[in-house]
Amino acid sequence: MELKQILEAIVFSAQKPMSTGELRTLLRETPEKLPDEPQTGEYAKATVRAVEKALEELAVEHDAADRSYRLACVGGNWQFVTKPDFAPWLQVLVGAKPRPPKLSHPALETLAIIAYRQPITRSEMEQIRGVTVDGVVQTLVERELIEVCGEADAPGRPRLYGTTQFFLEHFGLKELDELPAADELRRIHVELATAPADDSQEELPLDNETDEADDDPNEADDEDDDDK
Amino acid sequence: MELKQILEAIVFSAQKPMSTGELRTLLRETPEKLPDEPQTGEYAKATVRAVEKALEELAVEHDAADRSYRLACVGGNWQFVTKPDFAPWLQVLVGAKPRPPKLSHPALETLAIIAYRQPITRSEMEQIRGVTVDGVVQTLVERELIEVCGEADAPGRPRLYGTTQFFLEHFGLKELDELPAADELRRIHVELATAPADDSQEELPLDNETDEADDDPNEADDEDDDDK
Amino acid sequence: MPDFRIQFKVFEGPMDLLLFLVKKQEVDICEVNLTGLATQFIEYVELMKQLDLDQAGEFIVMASTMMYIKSRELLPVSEQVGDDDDGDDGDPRWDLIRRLVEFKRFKDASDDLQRLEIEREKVYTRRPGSIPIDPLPMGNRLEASILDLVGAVNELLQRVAGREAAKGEIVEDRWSISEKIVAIRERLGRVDQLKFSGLFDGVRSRGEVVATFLALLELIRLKQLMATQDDLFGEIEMFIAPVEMQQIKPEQPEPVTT
Repeated sequence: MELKQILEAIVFSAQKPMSTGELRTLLRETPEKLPDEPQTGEYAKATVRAVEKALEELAVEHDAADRSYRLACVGGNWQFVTKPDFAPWLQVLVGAKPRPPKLSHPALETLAIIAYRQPITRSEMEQIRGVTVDGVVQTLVERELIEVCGEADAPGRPRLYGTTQFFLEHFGLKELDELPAADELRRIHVELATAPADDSQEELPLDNETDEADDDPNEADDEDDDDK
Repeated sequence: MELKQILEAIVFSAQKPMSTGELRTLLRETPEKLPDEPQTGEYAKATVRAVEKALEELAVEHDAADRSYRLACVGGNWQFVTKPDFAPWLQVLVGAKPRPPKLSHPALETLAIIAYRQPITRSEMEQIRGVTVDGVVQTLVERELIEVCGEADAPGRPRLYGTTQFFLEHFGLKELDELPAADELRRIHVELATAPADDSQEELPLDNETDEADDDPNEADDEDDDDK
Repeated sequence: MPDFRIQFKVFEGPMDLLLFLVKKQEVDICEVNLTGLATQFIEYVELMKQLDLDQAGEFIVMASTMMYIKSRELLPVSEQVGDDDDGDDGDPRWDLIRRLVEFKRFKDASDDLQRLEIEREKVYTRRPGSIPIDPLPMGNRLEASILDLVGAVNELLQRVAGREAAKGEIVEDRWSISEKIVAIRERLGRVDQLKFSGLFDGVRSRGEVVATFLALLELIRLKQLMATQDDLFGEIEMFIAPVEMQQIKPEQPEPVTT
């Protein structure tokens, strides 16, 4: 028996996605609670890192097996999920997912700004979008996609907003670093903040890319399809 | 996309075990309910036989993959189950025993008699067990392991008992014929009744050895461990 | 004219409108003709005013910036690249370009998010209704129940089958239940009682195991043999039942020397 297999069996059977912390606790508690199962003692001391590594290996194995499902980490929680191709049958099986209405364009835009630039104040969002964001921010808070995560060190101590755990779940992201082009977009913040006069040179080569990225969202979709 | 993969995704996502009939119905209904998904039409006409064959192939594939779980058919219903080795962790995960309390010894015995000799009356059970079975039979009925399945053609028209669908599930059997040595054991009644003295031709030099009978019950256990 | 009205409704703010105008020029943002852009923007905003549309405030603020840019009669942006000695930071042109670039990036990012949202909707998380542990083999349940006996028999059968397979020989299946009934009775005639596990020790073939077990079951059924246990989980022991309890005497086959 391997740690990997045990973790697989647990995630496979769990009725909710499991974090590495929860998995580790379960490994530690099992021999305590079931002293009659001495073989479980061996895995009691597995570190979070070892658990994480095992899960990552498992995910790779499952991807390679190319089945109708895969092991995914969403918002730090591990779960088995089916691949999108099979959605029609599952929709008929379990019914359409009970989801609130899709997010509007302004909401998505504001959410993108918050996601990449968090923590961020309302006025900073408005500066980027060029319009007031009051209503949109309220909607996003109500939908639990963002939350107040502090106060800015500025006059009036405006609230700082950041994304929630549910944000990651809603978009199926493992962590914020998995946001598309996260490295570029999240870094810009630092550059602008620390060296505002610096980026006139740097902007140019990047701009070419950005500009060519026409607004066809299908292009990315197609690439995704190839992965399947 | 293959039928096999679709079935896998369904059984994988379903919250309850799925029969081939249910799966076939789902395949048929999906294009009706979701006319926007024309690709689902292709599988609408899959026969029960095709579904069954695909599931059997899947089960073989999963066995070969040798993961911590496998695809099993229990009581005619297909589901993914984790292998028994991982039961301790899963037991702690749900925070309770995964099953109702074990059946008592008399209950198990009576159940065995019913399983192999059904349909059977209460007095026939008592004849074999040598004690009254009233309480036990009631328990078994309450646990939905057995049920009344008719009346015997005898004075007082006593009730006949047989095992239920849940019995198969509880013991992980696909059908009654899967009971250990079921073919021989269930036939015995007939054989003995029709030709009891038929086979006296030859006797056994082996009995000598049998007599030396060491009583080590651990032998079987050891072999069990090797299987794991 | 009516198309403008439609356009205004689509623009979610001045940045949105600006980006639209840049796209119309079909050049890189940094190469955009800012003066032309400013002119077009102001025209749109004027039109908005005429049409008396709401939410024009933000557009008007931007329009003043555009007018300032226009009034400076800027050189084409491309010629300004690298010429950052006079402090790009305060230059409204650069400020505007930077904002446009940033805005476009977030617009693209929001498209990505939308794509993720749609994709995520098609993904179903496995949520088993109950914890599906593989049912344990019956032999692992209570010891010394008939089901356990059956489980034990099954294991024996498998072991014997494995032994046969390993040897590559097939033992001819000659054992009959009646013979085994006799054999068990004989053995119980010599010893007072017999342990269940002892019954199978010398058994060599699957057929023989089955015959022995069935003989045992039948003897119990006919009450010629009694099975007892000292305790719930104890080993089953068998002995010959007192004669008065025996119901049927099966026809005795010819005894065989052993």
